[in-house]
Amino acid sequence: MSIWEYANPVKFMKTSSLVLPWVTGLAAVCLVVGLYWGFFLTPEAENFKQSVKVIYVHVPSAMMAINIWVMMLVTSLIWLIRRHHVSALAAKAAAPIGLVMTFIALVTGAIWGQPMWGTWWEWDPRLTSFLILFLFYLGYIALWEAIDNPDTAADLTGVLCLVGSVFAILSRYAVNFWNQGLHQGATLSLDKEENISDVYWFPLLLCIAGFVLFFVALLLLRTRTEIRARRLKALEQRERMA
Amino acid sequence: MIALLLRDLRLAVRAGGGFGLGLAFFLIVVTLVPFGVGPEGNVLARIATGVLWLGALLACLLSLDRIFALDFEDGSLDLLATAPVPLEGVVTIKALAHWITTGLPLVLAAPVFGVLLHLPGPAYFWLVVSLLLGTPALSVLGAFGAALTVGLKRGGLLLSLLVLPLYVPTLIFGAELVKRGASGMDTQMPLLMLAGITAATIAVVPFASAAAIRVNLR
Amino acid sequence: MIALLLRDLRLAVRAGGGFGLGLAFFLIVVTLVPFGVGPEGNVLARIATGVLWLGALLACLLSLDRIFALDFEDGSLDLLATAPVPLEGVVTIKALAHWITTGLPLVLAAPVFGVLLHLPGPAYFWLVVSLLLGTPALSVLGAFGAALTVGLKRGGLLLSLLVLPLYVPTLIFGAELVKRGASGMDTQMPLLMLAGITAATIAVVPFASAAAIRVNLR
Amino acid sequence: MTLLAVENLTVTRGGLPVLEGLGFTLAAGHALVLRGPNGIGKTTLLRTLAGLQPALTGSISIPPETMAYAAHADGLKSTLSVTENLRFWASVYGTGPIDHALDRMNLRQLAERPAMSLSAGQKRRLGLARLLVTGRPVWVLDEPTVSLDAASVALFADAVRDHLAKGGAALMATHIDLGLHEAAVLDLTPFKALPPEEGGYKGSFDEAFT
Amino acid sequence: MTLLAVENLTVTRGGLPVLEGLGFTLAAGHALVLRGPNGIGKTTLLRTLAGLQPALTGSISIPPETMAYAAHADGLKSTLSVTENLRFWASVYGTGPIDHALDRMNLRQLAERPAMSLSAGQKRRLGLARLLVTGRPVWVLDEPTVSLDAASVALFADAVRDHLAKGGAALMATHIDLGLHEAAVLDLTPFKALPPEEGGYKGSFDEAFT
Ligand code: HEM
Ligand SMILES: Nc1ncnc2c1ncn2[C@@H]1O[C@H](COP(=O)(O)OP(=O)(O)OP(=O)(O)O)[C@@H](O)[C@H]1O
Ligand SMILES: Nc1ncnc2c1ncn2[C@@H]1O[C@H](COP(=O)(O)OP(=O)(O)OP(=O)(O)O)[C@@H](O)[C@H]1O
Ligand SMILES: [Mg+2]
Ligand SMILES: [Mg+2]
Repeated sequence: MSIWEYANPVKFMKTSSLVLPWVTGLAAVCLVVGLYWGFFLTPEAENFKQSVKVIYVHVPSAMMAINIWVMMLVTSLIWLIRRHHVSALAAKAAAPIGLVMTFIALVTGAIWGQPMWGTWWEWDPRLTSFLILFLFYLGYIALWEAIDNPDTAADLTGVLCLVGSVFAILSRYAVNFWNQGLHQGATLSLDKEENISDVYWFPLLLCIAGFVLFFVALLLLRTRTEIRARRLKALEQRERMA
Repeated sequence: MIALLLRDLRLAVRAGGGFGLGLAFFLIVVTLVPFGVGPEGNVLARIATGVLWLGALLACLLSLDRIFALDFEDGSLDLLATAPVPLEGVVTIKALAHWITTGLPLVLAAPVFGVLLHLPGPAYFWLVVSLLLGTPALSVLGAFGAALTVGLKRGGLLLSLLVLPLYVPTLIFGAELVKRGASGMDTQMPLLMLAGITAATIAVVPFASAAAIRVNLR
Repeated sequence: MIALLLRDLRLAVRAGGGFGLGLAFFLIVVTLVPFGVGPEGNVLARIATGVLWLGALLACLLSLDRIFALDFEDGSLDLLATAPVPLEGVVTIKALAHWITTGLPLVLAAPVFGVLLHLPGPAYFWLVVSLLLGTPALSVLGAFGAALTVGLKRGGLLLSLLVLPLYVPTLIFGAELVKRGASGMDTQMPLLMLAGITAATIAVVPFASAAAIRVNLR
Repeated sequence: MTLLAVENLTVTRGGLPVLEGLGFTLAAGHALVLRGPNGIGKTTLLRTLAGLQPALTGSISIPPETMAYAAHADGLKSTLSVTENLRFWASVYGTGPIDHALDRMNLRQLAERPAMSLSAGQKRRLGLARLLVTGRPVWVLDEPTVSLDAASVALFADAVRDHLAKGGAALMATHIDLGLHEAAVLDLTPFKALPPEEGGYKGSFDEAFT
Repeated sequence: MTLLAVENLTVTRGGLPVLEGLGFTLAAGHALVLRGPNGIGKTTLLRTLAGLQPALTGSISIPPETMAYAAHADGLKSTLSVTENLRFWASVYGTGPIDHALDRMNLRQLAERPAMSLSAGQKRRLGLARLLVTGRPVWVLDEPTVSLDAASVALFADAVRDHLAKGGAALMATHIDLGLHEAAVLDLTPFKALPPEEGGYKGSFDEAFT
């Protein structure tokens, strides 16, 4: 049995209906526990004050924003090479979630930036590259919306995702070069000294896990919806032929 | 007439986005400016009003050529011209549809973009007011340019060329209004001028546009 | 291939202007900026590079949708796709024609517009170099966006939305090159990056564009 | 009752007369088919009658708001469905329901399809249905049956016959045989504009410049 | 010599099969006219043959670089003159002079006119002249005679006859009688795709999704 079997819509529907409740439940548990822990059971950091709590939404959503694009890149490639429809539909289903994640990261960042840097917005490389990522998501979704034929749309958005990814990476690099920035570096890496203390670290991990699971649940749900929409379309077409 | 408005709005929505795309373009212009001029907050704040007005103007401009071009290409414009509706009305309605899909969303979203450019606090209110007053004129003037160039292949650039000078007064008074408003100076003069320009434009220009279309069809 | 290039250039010229219109649009953007941000010389000088690059970019953008749209509408694109020329070649040639009619004139005229914006002295040379290196990438990427949206009605705005983020690296390195050059800093790194991006874009993106056109035609 | 009267008409295209000295009348219940080789000026004539371009000389008399014009292009919106397209024109012309037109042109089954997914002939049928919803008595049609198969041509001929029976009139340019035997035929070849040397129209403009 | 062989072909439009189980061959010196009511799938079939869209099943065999395709739209540039339009296609196809095509389609007198100032039928003649300059042996034509008057249709029929005599082949979809008596006729009605329940093509895609 190969993994490609799940590219068959019927098989996918069956499996996903089994998996979905578990993932959803787990995501809910992680999120509720993680957020409650983070928001109410952690002390205030001295130089961050209350505002440190934003981290429990900000970091997971920021990570998801990037990872969802990577996932879309992979599924687009699978579609372009092996032409599994579920793969293309999964990419389509993921994009709006990614857009919302990017948006959440931007908004929580802005909310955080106000007390920390004294400004809602700064043209910092991190922030800027997220804005560009936001634009890529927008363009990608707009292209899906603008094309009627699902296969055509899948092909074109796939190509866009490929080219876009290369340029997103390029932009990230270019932006770094262009401005030094205020945003902290990756403090989650385990070997760094400036790692945040464990008090914040564990609830954060839980939140991140919660966001990942939440994304998987949403993705399964939305892909199932897309497949149903597709099925409806196929049935309508048959109706017309008859 | 209502039917035409509804049709145009529906077409805009079906064409993928309608409201969203103008906004997205605006967002992009605003994003690109710091890449060009550098990320320093004080420089950006200094030019924010101008950039936002220019962005609105360009977002408007980019969507202009479609006001009549599609209807011309598929022959609807011929048919509308022979239908029992005054061509002046058609022109006005089409400009209105353009404003609803492009201008209005910009007005609503401008404050958000203001944040990106470090727009100073008191300027937000005046930015919205000036855009609300000014953008209808942009759509109506744009419809005039589109009417002049309908049927010309590659009208896009020519259209911009014709329309941009017409936009200058609106731009000047719009930017001036925000500047004065933000610095607490007297705003009456640019406010009146802006409102006057828009009102006069809406009242008069559609006749010129209709005439231009008639000429272009024959 | 040469025939296609000549045809496209001839069409651009016949369509009224060709070379002139991109320039004129550039001129107008450059003229509108002082109206938007105010006429102070030092502010203008500060943002001149950015404005010139942005102007070039927008002038480019405005003319993009015509790269394939006209050929699609009148059926030539179908016929070209069945003709004995590789579609990748067609795409490249069309991008080249776009660059010759839009990018090249901008490169040549940019120093003149620099004067209008009080561009500081040493920046002129670097402005021309950066535009010369960067604008071909803009045309090729634009052709990619045009290929993605060919056949979609009202592709204009969607096209801008897709293409503008792709322009970001070029814009950043282009503006940076001028900035460094003008202030006597080391220019090697942005120069190499700009040249590298353009070369890689020209080498790779046409394949993606040709694939997109094939998909759009079927 | 005369619905359309044309007298001594000269029509131009690109500043050049193409047809001159044209005169005819069209009464209620009658149809007139314009014939003539490619490029003789049928399209130009019909556009002039529809008021889209000015005539050089002569007069066109037609009661106001009685004409429905259909050009080479159908004016369909490809993203709107068949019904939406027709409804739009019905409300522009202030006429009511469109069911009749849908049935008449055999478009029932396609009613919810976007116009873009129709074949060439199906689009043309939709274009003709538009004509029916205008509710106008005088039809001015430019090659209405292009791309239509034989069955659809017959459908169209029936629609015209019906229209005439109800007191309408139709003027159409076509190259093929519509099977409309009751229609009069006007061959445009004799009206081809002559160069001024051979006695054609001499406008003040031409005189001044030559 | 067989120039075009089609076997068990299923063509789709909008993701839906429209014609299935189609097979025919076309030999040098022969012409085949496709017939069928509007919307049966002629355009779809011809586009598939021209390689513009993929076939769902079946095979199309044709020697490389032998086909010239002409669609509903002519692909003319309205600002270029008749000669310039033809010259462009001649150099794309790497063929020589265009005079022959101009004469053949009776375009000599219009040679210097911009395509935009031609009438519908004149444009169509120019589109057909383009076909002549390709120099390709297999013609695949979608309603080539739309808008043409009787004389021009005859002109076209002659051109096809000539082409066949020189060892070419032609496949065309049309609704009217071209007066090409030597051409075989293929009615597409029997090949209309059936819904899967009635034994039509069952793609893996459809199966998976319904
Ligand atoms: C809209 C603005 C912002 C965006 C788009 C943004 C983006 C990001 C991203 C992408 C990460 C994840 C980095 C990683 O895991 O590698 C992150 C983490 C983080 N951000 Fe932000 N950020 C924004 C604003 C802010 C502000 C204003 C602050 C506070 C001063 C802040 C503080 C942090 C911290 C402490 C982390 C966690 C450390 C880390 O994992 O790197 N961010 N942000
Ligand atoms: N801009 C122009 N300049 C000069 N002559 C023109 C111009 N436009 C059209 N003509 C000529 O005017 C004549 C009339 O064209 P028209 O389209 O009315 O012909 P038609 O009878 O409708 O032909 P068809 O049957 O081919 O549709 C044609 O000979 C055409 O070449
Ligand atoms: N996007 C689409 N979705 C569904 N069906 C479509 C789509 N596009 C076309 N069709 C249908 O496919 C069929 C084949 O169309 P095609 O254009 O090939 O017909 P045709 O034989 O060329 O007709 P005509 O003689 O009118 O030109 C038509 O019934 C059409 O309605
Ligand atoms: Mg005609
Ligand atoms: Mg067809």
